Amino acid sequence: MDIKDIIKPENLVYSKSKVLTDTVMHYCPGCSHGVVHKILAEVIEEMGIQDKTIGVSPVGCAVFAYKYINIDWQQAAHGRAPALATATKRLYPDKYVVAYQGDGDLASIGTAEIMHACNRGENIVVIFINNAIYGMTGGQMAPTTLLGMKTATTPYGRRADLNGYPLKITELIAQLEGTCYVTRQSVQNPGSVRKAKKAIRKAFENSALKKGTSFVEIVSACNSNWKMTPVQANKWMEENMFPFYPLGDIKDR
Amino acid sequence: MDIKDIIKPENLVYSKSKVLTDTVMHYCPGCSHGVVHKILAEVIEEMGIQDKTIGVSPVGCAVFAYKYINIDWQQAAHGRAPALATATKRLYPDKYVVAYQGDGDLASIGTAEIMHACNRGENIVVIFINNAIYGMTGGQMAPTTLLGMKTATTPYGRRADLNGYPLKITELIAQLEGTCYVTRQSVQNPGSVRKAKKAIRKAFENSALKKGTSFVEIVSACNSNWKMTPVQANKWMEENMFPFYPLGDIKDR
Amino acid sequence: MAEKLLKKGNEAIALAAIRYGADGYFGYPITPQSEVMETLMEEMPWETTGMVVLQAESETSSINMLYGGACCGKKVMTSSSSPGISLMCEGMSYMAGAELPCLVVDVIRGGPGLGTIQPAQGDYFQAVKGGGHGDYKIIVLAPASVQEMYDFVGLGFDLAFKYRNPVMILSDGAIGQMMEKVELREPVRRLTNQEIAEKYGHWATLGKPASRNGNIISSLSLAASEMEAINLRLQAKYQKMRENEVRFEKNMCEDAEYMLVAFGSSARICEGTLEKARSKGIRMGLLRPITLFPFPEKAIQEMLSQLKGIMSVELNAGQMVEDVRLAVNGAVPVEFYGRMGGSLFSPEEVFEAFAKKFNL
Amino acid sequence: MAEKLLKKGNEAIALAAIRYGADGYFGYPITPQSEVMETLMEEMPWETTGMVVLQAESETSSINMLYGGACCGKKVMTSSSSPGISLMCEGMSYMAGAELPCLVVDVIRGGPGLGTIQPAQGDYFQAVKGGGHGDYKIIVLAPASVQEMYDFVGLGFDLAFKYRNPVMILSDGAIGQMMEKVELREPVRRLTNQEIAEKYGHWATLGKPASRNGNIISSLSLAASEMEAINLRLQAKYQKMRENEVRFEKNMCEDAEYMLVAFGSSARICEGTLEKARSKGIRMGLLRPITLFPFPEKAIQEMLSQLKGIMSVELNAGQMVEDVRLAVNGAVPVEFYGRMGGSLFSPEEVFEAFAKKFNL
Amino acid sequence: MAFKGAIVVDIEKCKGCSVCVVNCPTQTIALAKKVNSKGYPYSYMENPDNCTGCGNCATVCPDSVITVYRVKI
Amino acid sequence: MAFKGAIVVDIEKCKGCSVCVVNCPTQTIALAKKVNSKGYPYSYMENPDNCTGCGNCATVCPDSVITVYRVKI
Amino acid sequence: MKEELIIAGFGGQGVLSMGKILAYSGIMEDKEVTWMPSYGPEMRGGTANVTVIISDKRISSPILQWCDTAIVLNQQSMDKFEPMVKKGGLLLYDPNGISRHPVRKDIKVCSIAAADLSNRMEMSKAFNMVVLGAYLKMKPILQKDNVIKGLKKSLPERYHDLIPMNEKAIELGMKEVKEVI
Amino acid sequence: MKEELIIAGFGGQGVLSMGKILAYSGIMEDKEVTWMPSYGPEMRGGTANVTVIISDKRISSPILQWCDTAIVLNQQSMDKFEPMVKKGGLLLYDPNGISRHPVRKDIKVCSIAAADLSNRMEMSKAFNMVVLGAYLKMKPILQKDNVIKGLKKSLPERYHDLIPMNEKAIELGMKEVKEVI
Ligand SMILES: Cc1ncc(C[n+]2csc(CCOP(=O)(O)OP(=O)(O)O)c2C)c(N)n1
Ligand SMILES: Cc1ncc(C[n+]2csc(CCOP(=O)(O)OP(=O)(O)O)c2C)c(N)n1
Ligand code: SF4
Ligand code: SF4
Ligand code: SF4
Ligand code: SF4
Ligand code: SF4
Ligand code: SF4
Ligand SMILES: [Mg+2]
Ligand SMILES: [Mg+2]
Repeated sequence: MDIKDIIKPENLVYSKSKVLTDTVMHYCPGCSHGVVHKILAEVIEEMGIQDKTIGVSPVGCAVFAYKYINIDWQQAAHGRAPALATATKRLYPDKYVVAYQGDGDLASIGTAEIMHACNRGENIVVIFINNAIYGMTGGQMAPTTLLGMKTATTPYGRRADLNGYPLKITELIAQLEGTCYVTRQSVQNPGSVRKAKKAIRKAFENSALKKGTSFVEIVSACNSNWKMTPVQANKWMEENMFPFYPLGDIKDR
Repeated sequence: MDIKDIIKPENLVYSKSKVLTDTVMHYCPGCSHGVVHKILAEVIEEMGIQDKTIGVSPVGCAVFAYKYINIDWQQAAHGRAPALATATKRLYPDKYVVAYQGDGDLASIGTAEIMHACNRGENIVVIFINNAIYGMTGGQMAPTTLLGMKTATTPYGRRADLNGYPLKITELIAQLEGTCYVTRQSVQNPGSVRKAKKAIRKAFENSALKKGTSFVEIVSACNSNWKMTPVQANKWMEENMFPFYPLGDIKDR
Repeated sequence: MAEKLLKKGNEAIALAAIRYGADGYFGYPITPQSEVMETLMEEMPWETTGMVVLQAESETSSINMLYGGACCGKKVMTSSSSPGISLMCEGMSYMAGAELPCLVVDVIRGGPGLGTIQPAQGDYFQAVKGGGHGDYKIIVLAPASVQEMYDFVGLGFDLAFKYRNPVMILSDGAIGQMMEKVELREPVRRLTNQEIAEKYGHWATLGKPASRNGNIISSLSLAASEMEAINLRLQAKYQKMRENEVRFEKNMCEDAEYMLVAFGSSARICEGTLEKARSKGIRMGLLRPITLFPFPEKAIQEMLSQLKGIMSVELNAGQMVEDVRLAVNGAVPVEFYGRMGGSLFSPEEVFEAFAKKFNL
Repeated sequence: MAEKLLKKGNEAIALAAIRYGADGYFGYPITPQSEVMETLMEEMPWETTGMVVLQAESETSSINMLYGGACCGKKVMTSSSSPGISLMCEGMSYMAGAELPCLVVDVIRGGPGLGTIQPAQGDYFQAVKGGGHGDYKIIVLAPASVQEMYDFVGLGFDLAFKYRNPVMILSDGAIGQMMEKVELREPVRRLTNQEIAEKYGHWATLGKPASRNGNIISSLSLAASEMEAINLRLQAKYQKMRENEVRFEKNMCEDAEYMLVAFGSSARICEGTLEKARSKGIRMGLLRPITLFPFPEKAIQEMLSQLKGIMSVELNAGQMVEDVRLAVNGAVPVEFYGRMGGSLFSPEEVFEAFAKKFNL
Repeated sequence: MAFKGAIVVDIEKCKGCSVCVVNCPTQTIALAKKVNSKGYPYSYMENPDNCTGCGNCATVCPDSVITVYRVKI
Repeated sequence: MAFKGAIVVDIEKCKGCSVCVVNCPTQTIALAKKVNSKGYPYSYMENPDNCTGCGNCATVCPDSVITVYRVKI
Repeated sequence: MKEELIIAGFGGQGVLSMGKILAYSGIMEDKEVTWMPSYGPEMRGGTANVTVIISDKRISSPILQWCDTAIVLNQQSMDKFEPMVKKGGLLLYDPNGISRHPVRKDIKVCSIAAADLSNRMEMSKAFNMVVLGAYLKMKPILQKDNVIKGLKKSLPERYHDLIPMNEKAIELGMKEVKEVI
Repeated sequence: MKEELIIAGFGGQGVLSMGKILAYSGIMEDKEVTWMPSYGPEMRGGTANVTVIISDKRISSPILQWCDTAIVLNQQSMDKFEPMVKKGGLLLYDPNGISRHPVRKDIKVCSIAAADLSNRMEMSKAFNMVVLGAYLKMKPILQKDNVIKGLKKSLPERYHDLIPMNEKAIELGMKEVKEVI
């Protein structure tokens, strides 16, 4: 069978979500952010809530999420996305509000904001991209950086005594009364992408049910700052990140 | 036997710690802060470390701790005591550094600072006065305020949907890799005072052993803002706070 | 006639917020303004007008809640006092940069640092020159009575939305804590979501209808040329404010040879000084800037030909006096009298200082 | 002669910190200054001089770590860029209020808000008029070369301890990112704890010896009269700074009829303008304030009799120009030229603006 | 072994909170009818004979105003 | 039931990350030797006959540049 | 008419609410009023005072250097405010707890044993109303029924049943106030 | 002597380090130098450029409106920097990936197929050194041994074994650069 006979509209099984814009993403080749953007857009498209979703983008590589996902967006100050999302959701309880944050943004400078939004049980969705590094500013240590990992501010590897321990903030968040769903996912292969997408969908559904805060961590790769190829980075992630940040639901109620 | 025969220097069994100054404390009658100050001073006296201890006082009723305990003190900005303590201890690893904080200070505005100091495992002592209210500013809701509890900003009682849930920050802190000792105590009767004092002593000893951060919560009463007599307040605390904030060691290693 | 109540300035702010149709208040306790949130919580407006009132975990969070709420075209506000306002500097700069409307009330206390809880005006520079980074301006209203505390909530929201810009009510502990008669104005109802969509739907984040692409609220622009264009647009807006929004009050200025310039509680006290001076036959006037930005420089300049001297009277080390001097540009002597750290002056004390500076 | 290296301004700050005997650096990454901490981490000074280098969880935390470190009489510093500095406003006010020495480096980027990462000078007001609350001043040094980035670390620490006051190096992305030749000065070793106790033991929190009562570092004073006394002491100190610490550089001012006033990278660019003007026979001079507070107002005033006009040239919407005007007080026309949001001007462009403003 | 005790209250610093009163196992202490210069009724040994010098009152006193003496009897 | 598939890559937007390459279960995809105008080698069906249209490549592509077609055979 | 008044005592003696009732009473007579507390030490105990001004005309400064009347309810306040009373003005005090009695001769000094009286009459909660009555007797600047109206306005509805008791206390104060010679 | 130079290309082509080596070489000859990058978009990919000035005298502005030389390594940079070269100045470019070749006639235009050459010689990491060689051939403002010294100074010690390869690349560039007519 000739390729031309296959490539026909009626045979189409997968194409880019209509909720994504045509703008080329500024992300490095192979960056996990792109995959997460895609499944987020797909969930919004599939749920038919493009007109009801308000995104809050962080300061971090995902700052420009607003260029790629065609919904209304607020660009938050570093670490404060949960505060914006809180007000937005309280003022528009019928909209879907999603805060998208990196690990520096969420787990370092924004620790107070995320903990308290989750503890108040704001009916929002939080997507937490944990790539164990500060991507946008050029690869400094993040709270989630593993011990021994080399970064621009731990050039000889993270040491607990000098730089503190890697922080499992997701486990802490799961213990807050206000969260209804806390899960850790990844997007490095087709299976994990599909699971992550399901998790995001569930998070949005929870929001409509006013069950509290849904928190989806995506263990991610930042190949540029890890100084690896995208394929190596995904592998390194599986071998080194997953043991410390095990995947799966942590809380679901 | 006549009283005069008893009241003689050789029969002295208890007197005010020499580490306490003679200044009358500004605290309301019966306030738990006074008791904690006393046992803190006693521990410092008994360990003979008055010349090696640096205190960090918060913004809160304990802001003036520096007037009452005769050691060197730094008065921190609201919520930031752990940051001051971190730098102090790193610059003087051989001193004892104790941060004294209220629940608004530590668990609300200062969430990021306490979580990260504990996660870095700074070899400091943290004393956390949880009286479920903002004492100094006149009785507003604290993160630790119980559901249903009336405060100046929850005049009809705290409601989870409007005001969020009471936050058990001590349990979260116990999960941070950097903490070596996390305990919850109280000071409403002689037995509890003695236990709390032991806990504080242990915390200081850990600091010398460089085991990481020691965190001592004291469930406390703020009779003024709870609008009770001191005796009623202590009772109310036992009946209402202890079930939600159970006493005892949470982590000890 | 509307009912007259006896209220603290802080309480008036809260009552006004509800009656001027505010959609959300987000704040954190701090003396001497905690009554604002306390009064709101007591009034439970969420059960009546639907207004949201939330105690945030910090001032940093409060201002960013305003950011989120303002993105949605809602009337949002916060209140705090000096140290709390300092924690909002980044957020204020973001909101100005993203052109978002909001109302921030600063009930100043004595600084610097933890300072004191007594009234002061030491945050003039912070409010007017910009505590946050970058070239931005916010409209600053300085009430001198409890009634103005009430009224400026309405005015503040109007200006905030007119210019899509933060507005600050710069008050102090004296006016926040003082009780006076206050007349409640005719209530203004909250806009419906439908009305907001119609008025602000072209920029606000309300959920993207099929008819347009996503609205984006951002203060970021990596290309310097774009960022410069944004700055030029902002500066043009500030220029419009200078042209259209200057507010001030002149008191016995017609025949004045000397003029005091004072705002807020200082101006209040200076009214007493004025009486005193007049009773001694000194032709004194008082100019009270109501907007600190935009500053009434023309109003001052118009007086210059008749004046022998000006004294700026402030509860600080001399801040507004710089704007007075910039307006006067050397034409007449400009003196300063102030006290700091929560100490107030009396009308008599101001008069003595004035008499001394001008050898009268 | 000392070795000459090719270094970025940011790297020079880091190298200088180690060589001027800094005890601690506490910071948080932000472009365009992240190289400061990165270079320090690469150098591992904790293994050599014993200097502590710590990545804090935020700028808010960084500045409060400085507060703690400064309480101990240690030489502590941080660096950041505009939004990060805004988050430090409360802490700066506290440190000024508690009279604590520290060094803060602001490598300005274009604002407001998240803005851009390109160089700008839009934080002049924030640095000089006080981003934080209350009447306080910090000494502000404006380097115009990589060598000055290096040298001002030493100068900054000296001034900070001389006055027990925060000192800021106000730089920008251009100087932070630019590489130039830099000569490493003779290293100054860190003070021992013993030396610190001798020098600062009367105020610092080092642990209370039996011989004295506890030292207390605080910016709080509930009594207004006490707080006023503190403020008076602070103001007297700032006055001393004005008298003793003004620094500036005059370039071809002897016979100047026109003068540019510019700091930092703007001044650098204006040197080109100066050449251009002189080549056209225009008697132009350039005054470069090195200290922005205290501002070289006398230096400007001394020039007035020979000048026909002044132009303040800044990478902002016009901030320092206010201080120039306050100094000039109407004596000669003061014009302004600036660009914003990360856009730089060229020497030629400045010349054209100048020629136009003064009809030359 | 039995003890006899006595306490001395720094009357001017006592704030009359009653915490010592309720924590004395022997009902030794009561609040005075009179107030000190700060306006607080102060604590005193109403039943001095009861006191065993156990120190409980001093342990709980928030203002550290109680000194305790004890003798073996 | 068997499928045959084909993919279309938006060459100009492909960044040559290879993530699709390693996630294709049928080794259909490879990176081109040539680069696009951004300087990236782009992905293409090196072995088009292998493709089953499973969509894995598109699922993992960070830049959403792959469109997938499939027919039953 | 313009009355500038300072009321001072311990926190908890009802100083602030007495001032508030007076100010509200002024409003009932359509006068201008200001009420300015020595506000909250973010701190416990200690003294409290309030400045109330009631005037026919616009009030300029709400703070005072001198006052027409000082009502003084503890020793610290006596020390602080006795000197502030204008020549010919009024100093009203409760002798309970006062160790150093007023010395000035150029002012009118009155005393009201309000603590004692209100205790004895078992209405210690209305202590400040006894003082208020004494004040109104000496300075009848406001009509009593307007004061009752002011009282009503300043009390939350749920306490309105206490009004008769407060009225009685005011009357008691009016009756028992004494000029000290 | 004063040389004002812009080097521009994709991130990753070694544009910044080429500039750094040049600047360090200038220092070796005791000249004044500035090196000013188009610094980091907090953002990935895209173009990078650096302005290097080498001069006998103090350098005023480190940024340029016009330059003596532009070294251009991709199309975007060609579009942006060709117009900035001063009359009589030099434009050096690698034709690889260039679709629109330079058009100006009032400047000297040279080309160096550095990508191609370095790939063929299996030293693609030294691509930028080939370009540097070409530049130095056309503008011999610095002595080659000073350039090697500059190279040493700007490379961390651990890479010093790469110096011979880099030197070879420089020589290759010197040899292969062509003037475009
Ligand atoms: C107040 C403030 N501090 C610092 C920065 C600089 N900054 C920008 S992004 C970032 C960290 C980004 O890391 P992360 O949140 O992990 O996101 P990633 O880029 O890795 O996705 C920082 C520190 C800033 N913009 N604002
Ligand atoms: C930045 C800032 N925000 C708010 C305040 C006001 N403030 C002073 S103390 C306090 C809370 C005190 O409560 P807590 O920490 O629980 O201590 P407590 O008084 O109950 O012991 C607040 C909000 C402040 N001083 N600074
Ligand atoms: S720097 Fe890292 S996180 Fe950022 S776009 Fe590149 S790979 Fe992704
Ligand atoms: S207000 Fe509460 S916490 Fe503060 S001193 Fe009084 S009882 Fe203690
Ligand atoms: S516990 Fe102390 S302060 Fe309280 S009543 Fe007893 S002695 Fe007095
Ligand atoms: S020492 Fe013991 S017995 Fe004596 S008064 Fe105190 S508590 Fe009571
Ligand atoms: S995964 Fe996408 S971007 Fe990456 S090589 Fe394949 S098609 Fe190209
Ligand atoms: S659709 Fe499946 S088989 Fe076809 S190229 Fe993609 S991954 Fe391979
Ligand atoms: Mg990250
Ligand atoms: Mg508390």
